[in-house]
Amino acid sequence: MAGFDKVVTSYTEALEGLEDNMTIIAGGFGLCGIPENLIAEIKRRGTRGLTIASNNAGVDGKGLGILLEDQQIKKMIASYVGENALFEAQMMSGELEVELTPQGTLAEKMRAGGAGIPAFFTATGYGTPVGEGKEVREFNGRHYILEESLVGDFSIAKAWKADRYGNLMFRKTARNFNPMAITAGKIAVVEVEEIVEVGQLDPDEIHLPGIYVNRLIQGTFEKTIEQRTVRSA
Amino acid sequence: MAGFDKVVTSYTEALEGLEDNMTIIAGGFGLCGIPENLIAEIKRRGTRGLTIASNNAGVDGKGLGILLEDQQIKKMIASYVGENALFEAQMMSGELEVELTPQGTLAEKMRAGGAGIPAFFTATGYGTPVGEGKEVREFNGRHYILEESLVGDFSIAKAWKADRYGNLMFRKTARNFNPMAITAGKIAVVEVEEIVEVGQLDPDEIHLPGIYVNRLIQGTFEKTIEQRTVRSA
Amino acid sequence: MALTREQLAQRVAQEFHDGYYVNLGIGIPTLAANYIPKDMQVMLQSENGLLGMGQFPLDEEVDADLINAGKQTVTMVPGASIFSSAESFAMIRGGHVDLTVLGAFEVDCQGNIASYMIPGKLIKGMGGAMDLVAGADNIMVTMTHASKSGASKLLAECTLPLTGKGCIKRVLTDLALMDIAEGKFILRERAPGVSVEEIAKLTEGELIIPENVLEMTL
Amino acid sequence: MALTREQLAQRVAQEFHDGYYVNLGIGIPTLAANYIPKDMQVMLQSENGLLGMGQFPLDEEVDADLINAGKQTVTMVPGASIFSSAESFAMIRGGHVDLTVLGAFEVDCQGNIASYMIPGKLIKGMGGAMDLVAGADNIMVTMTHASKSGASKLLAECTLPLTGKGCIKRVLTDLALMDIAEGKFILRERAPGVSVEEIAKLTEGELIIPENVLEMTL
Repeated sequence: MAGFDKVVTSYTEALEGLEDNMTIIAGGFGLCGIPENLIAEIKRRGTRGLTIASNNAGVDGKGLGILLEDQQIKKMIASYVGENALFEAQMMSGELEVELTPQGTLAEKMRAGGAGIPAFFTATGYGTPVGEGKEVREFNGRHYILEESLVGDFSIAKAWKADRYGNLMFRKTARNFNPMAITAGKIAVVEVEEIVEVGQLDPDEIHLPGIYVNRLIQGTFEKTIEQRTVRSA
Repeated sequence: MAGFDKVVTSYTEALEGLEDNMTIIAGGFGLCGIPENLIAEIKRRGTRGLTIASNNAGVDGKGLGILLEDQQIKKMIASYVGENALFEAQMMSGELEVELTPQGTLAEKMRAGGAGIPAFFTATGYGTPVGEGKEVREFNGRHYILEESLVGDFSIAKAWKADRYGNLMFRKTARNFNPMAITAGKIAVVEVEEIVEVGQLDPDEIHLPGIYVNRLIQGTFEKTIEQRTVRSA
Repeated sequence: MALTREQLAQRVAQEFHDGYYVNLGIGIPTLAANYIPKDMQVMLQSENGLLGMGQFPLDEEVDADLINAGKQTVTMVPGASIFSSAESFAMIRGGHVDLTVLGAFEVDCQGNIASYMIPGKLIKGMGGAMDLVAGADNIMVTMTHASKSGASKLLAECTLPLTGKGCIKRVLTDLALMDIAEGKFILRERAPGVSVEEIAKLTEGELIIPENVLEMTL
Repeated sequence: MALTREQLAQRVAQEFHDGYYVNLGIGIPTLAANYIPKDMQVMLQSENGLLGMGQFPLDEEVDADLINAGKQTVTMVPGASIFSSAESFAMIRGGHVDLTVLGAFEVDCQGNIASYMIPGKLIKGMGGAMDLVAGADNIMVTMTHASKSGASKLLAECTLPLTGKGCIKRVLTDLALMDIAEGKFILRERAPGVSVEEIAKLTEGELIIPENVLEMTL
């Protein structure tokens, strides 16, 4: 690896330096656009005591759900944790700490973390359990609460296509939390379906510039569908 | 105009409802990617007492500079006002109120305005004249100041290509402030080089969704270059 | 007669206007998309990052990378756009979506809504609901008027943890359509065959009954 | 001998490392791009929304839509990307740019910098400079050591309005390279043929002179 070439060739190398009790920011929405192989590698490494910020915690046996099986996660920061019996059980028993965070606030906390903004005001959550203990301030007659940004020791994400410099394109709704998650990690690790040579992506069509990406790996993906819903012709 | 068709056919119609003493958020950086024809229409209308947020104020006789000639602008919110003698003169004489705002803070204030975030903390400007009178707070041992968001009665901007629904693509560094400016205007007016039929733009390649755009017009552009700098072969 | 799910969806669809960008929550709100009048264009926003959601895919069109906020496979209409979650909620929080329709457990006459949690029983999380109710000016809540045991869900004060405070102005139940203003429910329409008295009996919060309460037309 | 503009640019270029994303201010910093070693890759960020700025265009390549932060026409290198101003400053403010080099009127030994305004005389605005100095960990300021009349620009305390407070750790002048730490300038290198005494004489802020002060190699 020299210059701006971010490509690594093994998942072991991709997550080198990940240690117990670190914080990880993860992309994906449900099982859509999740970094499947990076999650599997975390399971393989057996890293424990993790704090993970991700919109969901996967489902039983899929996505981040597999890290619950060996209790590798200490704390989840998520907006929605349904569809996951093991998660609910660990949360109810107190084994797993959960910070429920509204979806838009979570996305903005990641963006702010990557953008050097330590805190912002939002109306979301004012007057609800989410606002408890947070500063309230009025602007133009409306109430807002102060939310702090999120940064991680690592971020793990999935994109569709990349060049070797880590310039990224996402595909359809697999984009979701991935761009912001990447910006919020001190070491941002991204897995993609295809790596192309530098110069092959149109600079106007890059969704996230490679400056945010530290390590890039090409993988193959299962892409499990949670709710396969079809119409008949 | 029905449904989501945002196209208007005259510049008069494009700025219908613009009145004296309104606030306008404008896209463009220097003379690059500026809404030339919308600015000309403001001059033609003779609207006065305007507050305009834009990174620059154009140059003498070009861009927003032409609105200074008849003193249509009451206040500029800008990061850089060099290259404009008339501007400096009106500022020095006190005819024109100027709120110098750091470029990144200005961009973020527009984005925040469009995104329903009334205020955010940034380290930019702490301990400088920009920070005077603003709340200071420490996060993780660093000092930050509180900046409020910007919204406008109108926003005026320029994009490259649009479909009739107002989905936008920008070209090269003419993107600059345009996407955020559009989101921050209650009535967002965008002029483009080309309007294509709905369905012709790839949903993954749209830079700004049409939901932010109220009126769309196709124009022709002078595209003045401020510093034509070339190398020899 | 209390409205069926399909009838609720039909009444929701009467809130649509040509050119509206609409976010429809899971369940009955989503069904309303089936009742968009033929001469009207409505564009559906899905908060996971899609504007211009289309119908469910044919079997051969299914794409794991194209889902809605309920994690169902969907399609895109011409003129659709894709964006990140941060952009999606910038759109929602910034008030750019014209209408939001979502379900709830309870609504009270202060405009508070509880929809995401039943302590000790159900903790699934709020997803995007808190952002949606805080961001939209124009929100319609759809729910049943009362529990199966007859306990009102239109309360003087919500008992469950709130999703949003003072943000709901319109509620559609299986019995009635009500506006909320100045700490009171105001009865606007009653379901066909449902009496004003029955609605009043099942509404715990203060209810204003104007002289003319229309019967819904579906 | 005081360094020439070209020599200053050469010394700036010694701060580059392979794989660095760098933002170069207008003037001498921009010249440093001409001295990137052949075996090293450096990518230039232009805060108006371009990462991967190339050389000036040939006459026939000139594109009004492709300029740098100094409003000059430029080109893009392979692997370049384009983004909005908000994204550009997210990148800068978030500390993702590895090195920022910019000019100044004054720097003091508290790490303060004044670069954008001379009250009553020059009010051009700060552009992106305040964001750049607040966002970067690694900043080098380039400037002349003293005014033409011999007044030091390396002060105990800046006299002009500040661009940033306590954010500058390294200053390159036409006479010397200095670090700033704990309220003091620390002399690291002297320009070829310039004596430590001369530098000390023209430095108003407290100056630490280590035993070994290297002569710059250019």
